[in-house]
Amino acid sequence: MTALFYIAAAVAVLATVLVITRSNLVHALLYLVVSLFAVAVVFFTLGAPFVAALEVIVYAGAIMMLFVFAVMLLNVSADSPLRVPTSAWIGPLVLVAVLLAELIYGIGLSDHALRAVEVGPQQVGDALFGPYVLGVELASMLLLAALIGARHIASQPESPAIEDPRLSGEEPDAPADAEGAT
Amino acid sequence: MILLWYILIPAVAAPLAWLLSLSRPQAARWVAVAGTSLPLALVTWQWVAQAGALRAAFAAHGPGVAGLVQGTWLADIHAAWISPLGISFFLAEDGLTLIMLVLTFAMGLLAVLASWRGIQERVGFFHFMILWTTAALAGVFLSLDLFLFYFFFEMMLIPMYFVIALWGHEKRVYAAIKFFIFTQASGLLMLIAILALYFIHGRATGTYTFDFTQLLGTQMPSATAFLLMLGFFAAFAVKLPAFPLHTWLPDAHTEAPTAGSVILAGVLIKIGAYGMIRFMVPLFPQAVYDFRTVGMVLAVIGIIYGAVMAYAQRDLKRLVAYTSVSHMGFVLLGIFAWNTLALQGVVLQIVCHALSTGALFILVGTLQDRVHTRDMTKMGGLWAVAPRMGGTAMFFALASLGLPGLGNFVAEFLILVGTWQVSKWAAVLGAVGLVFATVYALWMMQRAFQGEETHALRFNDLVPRETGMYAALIAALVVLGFYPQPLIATVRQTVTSVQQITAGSPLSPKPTSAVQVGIPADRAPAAAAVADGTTTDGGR
Amino acid sequence: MAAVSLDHGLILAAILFVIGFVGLLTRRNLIVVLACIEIMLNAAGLAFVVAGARWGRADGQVMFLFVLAMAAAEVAVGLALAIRFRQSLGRLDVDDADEMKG
Amino acid sequence: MLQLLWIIPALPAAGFVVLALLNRHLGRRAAAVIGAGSVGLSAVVALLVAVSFIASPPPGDVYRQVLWTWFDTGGLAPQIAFYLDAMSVIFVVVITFVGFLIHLYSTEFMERDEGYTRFFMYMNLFVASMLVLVLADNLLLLYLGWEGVGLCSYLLISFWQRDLQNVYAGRKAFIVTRIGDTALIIGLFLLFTQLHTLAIQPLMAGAAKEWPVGSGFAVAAAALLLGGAVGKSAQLPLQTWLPDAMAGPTPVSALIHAATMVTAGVYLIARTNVLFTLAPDVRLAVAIVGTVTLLYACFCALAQHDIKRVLAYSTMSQIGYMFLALGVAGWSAAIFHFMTHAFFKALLFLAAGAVIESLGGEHDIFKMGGLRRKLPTAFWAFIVGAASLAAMPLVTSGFYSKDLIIETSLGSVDGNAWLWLGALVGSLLTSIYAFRLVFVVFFGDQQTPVTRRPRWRMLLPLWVLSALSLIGGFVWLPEWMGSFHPLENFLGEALPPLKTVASSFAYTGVSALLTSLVAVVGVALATVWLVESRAALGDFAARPTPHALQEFWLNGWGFDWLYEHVFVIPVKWFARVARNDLVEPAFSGLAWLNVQAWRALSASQNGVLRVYIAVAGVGLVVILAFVVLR
Repeated sequence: MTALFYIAAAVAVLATVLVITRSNLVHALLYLVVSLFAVAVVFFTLGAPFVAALEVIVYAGAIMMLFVFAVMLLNVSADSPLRVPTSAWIGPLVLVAVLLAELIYGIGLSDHALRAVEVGPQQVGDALFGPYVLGVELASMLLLAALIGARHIASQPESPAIEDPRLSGEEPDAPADAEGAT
Repeated sequence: MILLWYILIPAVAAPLAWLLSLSRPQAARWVAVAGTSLPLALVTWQWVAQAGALRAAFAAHGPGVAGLVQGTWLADIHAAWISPLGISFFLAEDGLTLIMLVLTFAMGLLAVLASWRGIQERVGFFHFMILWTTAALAGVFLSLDLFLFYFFFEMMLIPMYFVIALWGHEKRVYAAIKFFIFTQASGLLMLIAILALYFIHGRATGTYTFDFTQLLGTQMPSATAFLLMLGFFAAFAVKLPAFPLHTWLPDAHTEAPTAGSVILAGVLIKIGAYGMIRFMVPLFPQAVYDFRTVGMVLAVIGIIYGAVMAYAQRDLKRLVAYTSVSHMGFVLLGIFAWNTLALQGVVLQIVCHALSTGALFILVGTLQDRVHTRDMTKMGGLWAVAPRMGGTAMFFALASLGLPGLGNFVAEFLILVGTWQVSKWAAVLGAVGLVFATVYALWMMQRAFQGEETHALRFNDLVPRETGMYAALIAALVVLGFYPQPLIATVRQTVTSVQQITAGSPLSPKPTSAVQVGIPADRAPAAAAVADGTTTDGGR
Repeated sequence: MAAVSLDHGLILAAILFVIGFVGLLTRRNLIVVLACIEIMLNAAGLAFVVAGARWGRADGQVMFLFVLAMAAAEVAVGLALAIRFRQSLGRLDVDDADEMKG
Repeated sequence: MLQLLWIIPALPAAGFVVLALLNRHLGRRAAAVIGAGSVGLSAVVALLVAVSFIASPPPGDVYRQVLWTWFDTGGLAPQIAFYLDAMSVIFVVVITFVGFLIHLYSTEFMERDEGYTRFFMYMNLFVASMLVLVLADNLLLLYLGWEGVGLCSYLLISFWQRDLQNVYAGRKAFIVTRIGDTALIIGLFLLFTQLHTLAIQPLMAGAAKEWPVGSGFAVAAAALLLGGAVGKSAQLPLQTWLPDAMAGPTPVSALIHAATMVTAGVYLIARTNVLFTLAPDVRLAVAIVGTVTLLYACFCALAQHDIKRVLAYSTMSQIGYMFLALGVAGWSAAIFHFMTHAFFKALLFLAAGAVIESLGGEHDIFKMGGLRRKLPTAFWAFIVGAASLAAMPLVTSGFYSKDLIIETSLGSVDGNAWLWLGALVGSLLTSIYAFRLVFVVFFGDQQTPVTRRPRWRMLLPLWVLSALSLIGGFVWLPEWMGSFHPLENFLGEALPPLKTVASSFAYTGVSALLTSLVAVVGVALATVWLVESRAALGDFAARPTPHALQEFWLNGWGFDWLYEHVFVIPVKWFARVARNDLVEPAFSGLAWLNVQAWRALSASQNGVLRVYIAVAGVGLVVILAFVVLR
């Protein structure tokens, strides 16, 4: 079981690294999905099967689908890859390395408990509708607000910029770039 | 109950003046006159009626702290306001407050009369501001609850800002903002000091209160006491323009309209002196003693620097403003000398300075209305054009240089004698300041009124209204010059009781020599006993 | 089942968070930025779950649920904004949105 | 009759108030009547009081009248009270009598001047202040009179205020005397703090009781009082204002800068003589100041062109004599010289005024000349005045008072030969410049025509003062002329008697002969130089060194230049430099800093989202570091 945890952890880390390094957007998203599945497995190994399932269904299933739809809708792949010169990576990497070191040092201070206790969906259900019932209501309101908000923002009248060049019959590459460049 | 009227009458008159002016603009002036002269009459009546009580209070109780603490006030109101925080609506009046109230309402009335022709646009709103300032000033002088004091201290700032910003002269907005920031910033320092005092006292004695009489003598380490004293000193030193913090005064006075300058010079800058005498020194006697040398240095610099700067100015109103810096230098000197002579001199100087500088500002203001300039280089030889105005200007210039026979001289003499007993060099430099005072006063007369008529200015001489005002001020100054005893008797009780409070600290040496504190010899020992018994020394 | 040391779980969460943060700092494409935010949120959720597992209580997982809900709402609005972004600015480059400077 | 004492100062004060209030509505005649009348009445009352004081002296030869308590606080309780003793009787009578004569004179002298009422208003205020000064029972009230006369001297010097030169002269006079007054007021602080009172008599008693001779406090107090006296009486080093004070109308110069105000310093020292006896070296300083000033003034007087400036320097030197007398403890001698000096110096000034008026305002003596026959009264008045000034033996009052001082300067216990010699040389030079003035103005050929002839109101005072200048001295005859000296006995009631060294050379016949001879020699020299061989004198003066010397003496030995550069220019420079407030940059600098900070911070908002997130990251790192590593 611990071996499974480490494998899944490695996969998750690798996948996440690939997400942020791929220039092709769709590949990045798909690597993200892989990473989410790996995390789901980690949840499982940590004795939280309900959450693992949720991770797969909601996170990988729903949210990633949103991303993919957005990608398709926005016709993003045609854009010129927005590369950042490698020199720009050094600053953030240093910052992040320091941050990671601090986190790990912080974690090192904790009491190193060994046993992970299995927490099944039964307990989670009791907790959800026990003390946290208010939280659930709030979450639902949040989702509703997001739903209406997203629908309202996204449904603004068509503006010419989004016209798909290919439909208007011109040469696909030239205008996109020209368009992209403005 | 009468104390409430002092604040309410101008406060009520203010909106009334504004409303009435919507229909008939000139009505606002009469409401303003009523709003200031009514309380003036009230306080004068109280002064006359209570004069006996004042003498009795002094004779019977002696100047013991009891005088201040146990309410042998002339009148006082003690009502709960925000009791959970220990804030009470505590107004009280003794000799010093009475004089300040008379001054406030007199100057208010003078300001309204002086701007009879001067202010033409938005008359109602203007008088609303003037009356609001008067009400706030009355509040400041009456309140003995530190929170209430701070409340009125800030409340008086806003109308003054508008008076300067809306009806001022060329650089009025700059001057108004500068005045506001200076006073507000230093006021906040005082607020911090008040709150710190409030908590220290609360933690020490368990009762959290802003009541000044209870905050008196709170024990605290001397370093903290020094800091708190500095907080208070900052606010009052800006208000009373002490040397380094005075730069707002010339701008504010020059750009303010005549009425604004009169109230500013007449009463607003006196809050600094009043605050020091009433709150700062009694609360932190030991800290003030440590700070005394620095304070006196600032005062002396203020005197001489103010005088030389006055001499350097080309703008007539700015010259008069700098004279205020010089005169207030004397006041600061007297406060730090902290003995009976000096304090009596300070109170007398406050009154006489208000009268003489108020008159000078009215004169300069009305001259500007006639000649449309304040620049002395464009004046010259105006005596020939307006001899009566020249004569009046000469009189008040002589008053401001401390000519004996007028109130200012008696005040400055008392201050310098009092200071001499504390530090000789300060008194000597103060006396030298008198020479510089002569320089700027005569310089002003020469540049503006004497000499050849270079600019062929034609304007009418004083109108009866103005002559009446000046005559009243001249009479007051001459009476104060030859017989200031009524004023001295009124304030004697406060001066001695305030010194009683600080009797413990080295600031005012033990009243062994009755002469020192002015108590008749026979009661000196009793007073000393009172001093030892009740007052715990603040911040030894 | 429970031999996994929880510290490692937390370390994993930290690593994922950090990677997400790097992505946020370096990528200029809005979609990738949103994705990186998702990664960081997921890492935070992981930490919650690990904590829940440590004490054997469900609170961890409940918190994860809330994180999830919040993430979903955030993505929905984020992507809607992305669409508007694309419409008004033509490109999905984050650096274009700098009218609020100065 | 003594109860009328307070009326003496009250009358001129009332005159001032009436003239001030009714300024616009009074005609010339009414103003003259009120102005001169009030002083005249005051003179009459003064005479009555004096007669009653002499005839039936009050107990202890002192009469004290308290009007009211000025104020009472902290142990200081000065009273508005008048103190009349022998000395103040003399002063009051002289001031009011000479004052009245000068007021009468100025009713005609100022006739064509448009500020007529204003002139008499200031003159009345002056007489009132001077009377308060000499009658004050309390040093603070004395200071009130002291500053009052200083003020009136300023107002009257700059009376013709259209001409800025006069206004400048007035300002200079007031400021220089004010410097002296500062020393005086510091003296008051010291005296009150040490002796807890300012009333003069208790103060003197207290000082005598508590301070041993030569004690630090006595020396300091005496020195400060001397500072005040030097300022007001235009002695070195505060003498520069007197010559410029001649810018005022001539009656003003006669009253203020000859007869009364400049002798205020003498009165102060005489009144507080106890302090000076307690501080012998300060008294010696008084003598030295007196002697040096009298010599300085004599030399300056020799070189002046303006008729009034000659008389101004002459006044300065005569007051030097009075200071010399005070310095050698000859208190009564100084008062005697004050009296005679008041008569003949007022006479000289009024005569000069008549000359100037009749020549249409001409001041330069070298443009006058040959007025002997044209202005006989003025001529004879001048002769009497000059003779009295030069102390012509036996005939003039100046002889009796000045020679008494010369004699005392050697004969007194505290006198010394140097002082005596200085006084003698001074006497010689005095007679030279006195008669130089007479010969230049009245002899030789006439250059400016006489346009106006003085009428009776100007001539009467000249006659009266001439008479007084001649007979005024007979109240105190020297020893060798018989022992008739009622004035000395009268003054003896108020002032300590003079202690003399019987065997001193001063009291031998030879020295008396010498002093009177010196005066005559002076006149002879003057006649030789200025009448016979005037041309020879002219070319002698043209040679470089004497010309330079004359120039040097003309502008008062360069004191004006010195004070200008040491005091006036630095203050003016500082005023120009600090015109808009040295402290201002501190606060406007604060505002500037504020603006720079704003500019820097706004630059950090560069619009790049990733920068903002990076900054947030750095913040996170810092906080974590703080939390984790603590």
